Amino acid sequence: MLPIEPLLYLSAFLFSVGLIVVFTKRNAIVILLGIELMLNGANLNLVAFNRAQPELFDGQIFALFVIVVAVCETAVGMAIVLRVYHFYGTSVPDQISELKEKP
Amino acid sequence: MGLSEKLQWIADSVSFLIPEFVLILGMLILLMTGLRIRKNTNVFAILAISVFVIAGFVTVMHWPARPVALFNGMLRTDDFSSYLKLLFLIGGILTVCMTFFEKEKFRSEYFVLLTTIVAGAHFLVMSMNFVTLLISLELISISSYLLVGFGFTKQSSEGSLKYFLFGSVATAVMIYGMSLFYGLAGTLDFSSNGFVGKLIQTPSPLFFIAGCMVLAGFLFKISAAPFHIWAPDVYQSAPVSVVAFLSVVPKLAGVGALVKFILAINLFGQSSFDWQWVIAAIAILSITIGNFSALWQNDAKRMMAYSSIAQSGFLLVGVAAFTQEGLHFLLFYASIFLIMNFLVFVILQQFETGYGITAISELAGLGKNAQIPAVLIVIGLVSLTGLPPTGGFTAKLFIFTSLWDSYVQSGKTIILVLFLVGLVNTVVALFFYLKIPYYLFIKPRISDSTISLKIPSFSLILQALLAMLVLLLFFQPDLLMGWINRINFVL
Amino acid sequence: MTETAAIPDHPLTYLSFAVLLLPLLSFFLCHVIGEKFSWLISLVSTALLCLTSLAAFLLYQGAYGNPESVISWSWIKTGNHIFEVGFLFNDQVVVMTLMVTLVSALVHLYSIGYMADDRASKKYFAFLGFFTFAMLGLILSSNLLLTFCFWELVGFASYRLISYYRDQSKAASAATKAFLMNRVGDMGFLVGLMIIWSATGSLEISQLHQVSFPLQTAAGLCIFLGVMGKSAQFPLFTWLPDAMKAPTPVSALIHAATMVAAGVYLLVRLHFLFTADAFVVITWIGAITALLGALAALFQYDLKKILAYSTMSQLGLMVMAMAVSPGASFLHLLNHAFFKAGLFLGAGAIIHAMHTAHHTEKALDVQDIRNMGALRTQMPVTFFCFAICSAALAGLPLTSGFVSKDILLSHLGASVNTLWSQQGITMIIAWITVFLTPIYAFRLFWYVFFGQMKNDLVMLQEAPVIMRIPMMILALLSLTLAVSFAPFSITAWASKLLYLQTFEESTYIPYITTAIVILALIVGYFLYRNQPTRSRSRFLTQNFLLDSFYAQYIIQPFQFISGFTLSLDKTWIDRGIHAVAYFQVSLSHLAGWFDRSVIDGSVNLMAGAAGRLGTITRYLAAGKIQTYVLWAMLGLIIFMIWFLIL
Amino acid sequence: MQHLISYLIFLPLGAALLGLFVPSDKKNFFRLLALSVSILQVIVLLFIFQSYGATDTSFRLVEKTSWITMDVGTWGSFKAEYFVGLDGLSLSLVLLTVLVTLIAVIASWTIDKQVKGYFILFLLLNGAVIGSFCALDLLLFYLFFEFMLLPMYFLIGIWGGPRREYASVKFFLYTLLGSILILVVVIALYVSVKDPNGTSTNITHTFNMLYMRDPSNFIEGSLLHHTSGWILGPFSARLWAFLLLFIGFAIKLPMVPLHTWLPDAHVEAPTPVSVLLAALLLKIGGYGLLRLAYPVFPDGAVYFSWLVGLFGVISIIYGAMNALASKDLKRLIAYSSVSHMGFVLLGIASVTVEGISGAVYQMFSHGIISAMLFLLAGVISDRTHDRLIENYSGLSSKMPVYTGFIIVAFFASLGLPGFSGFIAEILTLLGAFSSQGVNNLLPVWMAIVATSGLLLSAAYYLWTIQRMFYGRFGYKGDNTITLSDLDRREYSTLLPLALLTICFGIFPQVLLDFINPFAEQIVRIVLDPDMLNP
Repeated sequence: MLPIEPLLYLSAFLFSVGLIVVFTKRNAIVILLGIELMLNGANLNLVAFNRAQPELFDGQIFALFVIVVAVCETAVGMAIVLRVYHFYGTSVPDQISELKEKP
Repeated sequence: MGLSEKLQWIADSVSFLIPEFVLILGMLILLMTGLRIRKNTNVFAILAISVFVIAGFVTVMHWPARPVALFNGMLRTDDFSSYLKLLFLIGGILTVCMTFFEKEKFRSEYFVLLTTIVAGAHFLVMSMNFVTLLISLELISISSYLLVGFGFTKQSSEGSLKYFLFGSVATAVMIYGMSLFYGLAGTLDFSSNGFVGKLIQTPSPLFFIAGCMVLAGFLFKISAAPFHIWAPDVYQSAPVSVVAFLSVVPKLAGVGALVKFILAINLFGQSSFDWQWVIAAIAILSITIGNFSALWQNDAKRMMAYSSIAQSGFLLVGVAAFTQEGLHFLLFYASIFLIMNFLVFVILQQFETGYGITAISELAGLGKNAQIPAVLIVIGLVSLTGLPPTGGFTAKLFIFTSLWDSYVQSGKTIILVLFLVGLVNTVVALFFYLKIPYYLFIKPRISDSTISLKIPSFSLILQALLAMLVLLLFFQPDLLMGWINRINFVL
Repeated sequence: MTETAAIPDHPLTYLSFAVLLLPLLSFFLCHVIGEKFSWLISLVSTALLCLTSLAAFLLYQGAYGNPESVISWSWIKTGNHIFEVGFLFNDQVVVMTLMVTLVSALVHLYSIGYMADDRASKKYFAFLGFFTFAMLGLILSSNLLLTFCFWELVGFASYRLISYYRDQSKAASAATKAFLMNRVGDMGFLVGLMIIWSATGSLEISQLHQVSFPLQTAAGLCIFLGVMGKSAQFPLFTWLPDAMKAPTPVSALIHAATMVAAGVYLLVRLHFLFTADAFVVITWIGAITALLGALAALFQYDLKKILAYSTMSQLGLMVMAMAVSPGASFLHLLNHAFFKAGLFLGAGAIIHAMHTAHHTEKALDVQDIRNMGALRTQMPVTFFCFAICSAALAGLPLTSGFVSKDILLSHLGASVNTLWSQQGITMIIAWITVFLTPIYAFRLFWYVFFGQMKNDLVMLQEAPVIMRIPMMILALLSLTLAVSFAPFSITAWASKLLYLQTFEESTYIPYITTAIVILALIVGYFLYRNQPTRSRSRFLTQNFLLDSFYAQYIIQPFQFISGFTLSLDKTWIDRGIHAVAYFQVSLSHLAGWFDRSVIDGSVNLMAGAAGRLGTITRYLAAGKIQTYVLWAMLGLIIFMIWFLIL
Repeated sequence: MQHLISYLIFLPLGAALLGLFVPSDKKNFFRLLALSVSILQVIVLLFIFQSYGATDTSFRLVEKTSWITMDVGTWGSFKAEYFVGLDGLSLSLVLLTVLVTLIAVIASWTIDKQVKGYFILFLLLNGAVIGSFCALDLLLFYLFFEFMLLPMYFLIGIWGGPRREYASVKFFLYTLLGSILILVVVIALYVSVKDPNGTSTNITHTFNMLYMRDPSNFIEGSLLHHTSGWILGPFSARLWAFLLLFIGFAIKLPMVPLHTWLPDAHVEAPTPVSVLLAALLLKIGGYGLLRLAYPVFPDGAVYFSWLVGLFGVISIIYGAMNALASKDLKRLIAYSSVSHMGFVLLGIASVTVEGISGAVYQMFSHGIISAMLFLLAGVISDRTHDRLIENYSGLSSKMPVYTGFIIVAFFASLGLPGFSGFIAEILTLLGAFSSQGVNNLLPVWMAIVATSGLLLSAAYYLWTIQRMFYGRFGYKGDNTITLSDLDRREYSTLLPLALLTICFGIFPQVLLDFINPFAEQIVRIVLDPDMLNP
């Protein structure tokens, strides 16, 4: 069976890619996807680490929970994006910046 | 163990969760009635209040709660968490009271979300396992994303979006950190001896990174630096009652959980990393950034946002002491913080709803029109600054005392720096806290449109009550401390 | 001594209280008496002062000749130190008291006439009384601290009296100048007291006999600084001529007879305190003052200023002789008090008359002796009194001035062994002064009373009787009879009372002085017989330019420095102290700047790494949520790296 | 009878509370309320004097009731008390407070803007000042100390002159900065001081100032214990503590170069408020030094005495210099206050009985005299809202009585014998001068230089009189204003002060009998050898 390291690197890669996406992509939906990527990186970690004690399933169960949580988040996120779209007519966060420090 | 025993255990555990069940039940009832009654009445508010009151009553009944591990060490009830629960419930009640004075009545979902957040806070301070930690945290977060949008205005929608994005990133980071911990310790039960023992045996820099990543989630919740930036925008956009609620309840819940987590990963002082240093540094950062950024704010709520950033810094001071007393004083500070923060927000709400004033400079000369609120808000602000004769002074005195004590014991320079920074920042804080009474009393009215409105007497009573408490807790802090001191904190 | 030690039934106590408090009473009465009875004020205060001098005479009777005695009470107790107040009696004290009360009473009497047409004479009499009180306290006090108190109070009274004509700004500035210059001296006095106190732990005059302590010379000189201020010694004398802005009777009382003499009196009292070194300085200062005063008097045309300078020079003589014979100086002090007061009262009479004559034209300076002349026909009484007094000033035989001056000179002479010693040179200066004195006395006298009648002095009439009486009494007192029955002998009874029998009677001195005086008079006659009116150099007429010196090198720098400190306060210290505030403001801006630019900057960095700088920077600006997230994460990462590297 | 001090403190506070519930249009009610409170305080004070008894160093009329007592686990327990009492120092300052407040009430009769708020704040201030003079518990003292700030801030800020906002904020920030420094020491102190009556197992951390005086009450190993080797920069912990306290109180005093809040505050504040500010609030600084800094940290006191004395001298000269140059009458008086409070520092720094008695006496007499001076300045600026000296001349012809009082006040302030200021300054100077011989703390030159302060003060006062009051009458301003002489109210405020300063100048022992024991005690404590080299 394949060693654990590649999995870890993969998860780290996923996480950072998600982060970069969050930073750079224009559209809120894409940003959500980036967040999903980060979460999946974490999930991959959990599952991989679980191989250390195969008799318990903590990691995998936690991964399941994370997925569920992610789903809830995305749902709520979609709702909010919709509302914003309703007001601003766009889902590009950069054009949504009425609230800022008054210089 | 067998399935039956597990079931038995679960059955036993349930009996310790009555307050939470009350909350969840209340939430459901609110949802139902919300479906039945479509128009916005005070019924929901009264319902919510009764739910909170019952939950609080039950919590008090269980006092003092001996530490018991529930659900196979997923949760644990103890005095510490029960005390915080009481604070959450009080916060909830005050928030609901504030909704009475909002311009238009809120729909039932508002109260549902409030109840949810309170329930989440309950679970958060009880949770001893990353899973429960995550779930309860998300329960709070997701609900509050929605709550922020409850102004149904353009701005509030933007605020909620920002809050959401920021929060979910923070959560993602936190989860990644948890996964690393799982890898390092081989268990998710961060309070168990296995967790600690394993980490002691295998020190690695990854441990520190993981710790910081998990911290990120907490810092986001308590809006401490460097995860504070969302606070001003969100506070500015959300309705005052929501702001008041968010600036207290999730914050205190986060601090409560943070304490457990930090003490866990401090590994009884055997950690190869100096977590005390980390917390102290964060506290210094938060206090300084909060106060200095608040200096040049003009929007009242935005200013209060920065002030709440600074306040979480002061809460962290209590954590940074890393002593039993520190935690006691932390609880005291938390209680005072709840009271004074709500005092200020209730009055700000009066100004916003009554006069439509959100900018501080527009308060000019209001001291004559609305005398009583003006005087009371001065008390609240003085207390936030931390001057006698207010509870805020006593609280600051206490936590700085514990800090000094831990400095004398540990002799770490960073603690001394934190001590001095904290005290000097009191002066800085005065600059912006004093701005409000300065405009209220000293600045003459600009536009002589003397709108003298009828402030609802209930609100006045509420304000007076809170102010009285603030003063009382200066003159008789032992009323509260006597109670807090009986809490002994075990990890 | 404390209350118990005070002799309650001692008659001297009551007498000295009477002497001290009667003038004070007049001070209060003058304030309480209403406008309606303002005519009463002068009479009441004069009566009270006459009573005072009566009491002083009884005191003299009682205490004179007895050994020194002290009556004192404790005033301030601090720790184990006690500052006492009380009376000290010895012959000098009682004689001085008698003199002061007598002159004061006469001046009061005179003032009734002089101030007759002054509506607001209330304050005048009040402060005359107050001054007399303070002066008597200064004389009688048994403790140096108390002496210092009265010392300052005397100055205060003189301040009030000099600035009596309040609408004249000149008078006000003169008063200020007088008080400040005296204050300079007083500071010295105070430091002297500090030295003595911290060395001996006591300020009781009676306990300071035959003590010797470190810094004694310094202490002596400090106290002498006070003397220089009070009795107008070089270089602190310039206030005295200006002080002539006061009403003339005041000049007679304060700036001729009593207050300026207080310094000399103090030297006499504390004679035992001064070391030989201190006396060297004192003698020189006295000599310089005497000479300068005489010179300045020669070239003045203002009637009162001439008298002021002559006072200064006479005081210089006394101070100069202090080293060798305090008694002689004291005797001269007494005589000087009488004849100088007489001169001033005479001058007052003349000025008064001139005033009444010149109601029409204000332009004329009624004090300028060039505007007078041949007054002997209009004012015979004044003329005679003035003549006697100025004879005494000049030191002609048959006058008291002659006697005391000769005693003084013969003491100086007795102390000289070689001419080229310090004593010798001061001796010579003394002789020069003695030679100059008759010249200016004659000059003054000649200008005022002789020569041809000036333009419109015809309707000038003699002073009223109430003003004449004091003049005559003082003139009488400046005759030899007052102090001696042997015209040409200087062993006068007045000298006995001062224990001066102890020096060998040099027979030649009186004749030399007489010769000198006569010579001087002749010189004076040939100099001034046709009353030349050209004015001399500024150096000689204006205080030897000391005033401008002070103005230029002391006052202006002070004003400059103070202005500088004020600006310092406004600009620098405020800034320095506000550094906190400024720091905070700037920091707050920094925080704002941080939120705006650093975040963007870091974003730019990231973007640069991503190679899409232009496009990203466009839409990653403040208020953008992604920026926030980026900043937070960066913060976290920076934090981690920092700590891990640490 | 045994609660006299509490009456004194809580009369005004209670009255303020009562005033809250009275409609604000009853202006005379508030005036009379404040007046009656002050009169009652005078009566209470008479009782206090009657029951004060013999003069020694013990505290009188002590009231001690437990305030906060709580057990904070292993760390020990925390104890603060309501603990008040009077000794010579407190008594003389309380006497001053009561008298000056009474005068100030009469002086503020003409305040017509927001009367309710004014008098309520006024009463609060009154109570706070008396409280801080009587408190023997550090927390209580700090409470009252801080409690003075806000009322003062509003009194200046609302009823002040044109630049009142700047002035009030400046005042507040300065004093708050000072009180933060003090707070640091307060925390450090009560953490490291234990109640000797407490058990050894459970240490009682006390705020009792009298326990803090006793070195044996410092907990072993605590930072402020003599043997703690804690060094930061040049100084040990105890020296730092003294330094912080000194700076904190010196801001209040005020000491050059921390004084710049004073002139602005005075110039802008309304007359009665600047009376209170000058007469009472400045005294808190000296009081704090004598009550807290010196007895608790004698080693610091000895170590820094030279510095303290130096700053005293600098304040004297510098303040006088600025007064000499200032054109605004009130500003001149304010700077003269700086100069005169310098004498307090000098006297305290020379740890001699004379010096300290002189310092306390100076606080008292400066209280009376400066009150008089500011009232007088107020008179002229009430007539014509113009305080520039150069605009006036020859006032004495129009306002003779006023001029009389001016002369009394100025000469009292420049230290003419017969007025209380003279006694204070002479004692201070004697103490400072003899210090070198007695305890070798201050060099001689300090006293000599300080003496020249008297000369300078004479200079600026006399020049002011000469410029404003003598010469021909003239007023460069609108001539419609008629400069009337003092009215009955102003007269009634000024006369008592004049009489007081005279009678305390002639019979100083009346007060010194109370002050001396205190001074001797302080000297004994500070120069106690085993405190010097622990």
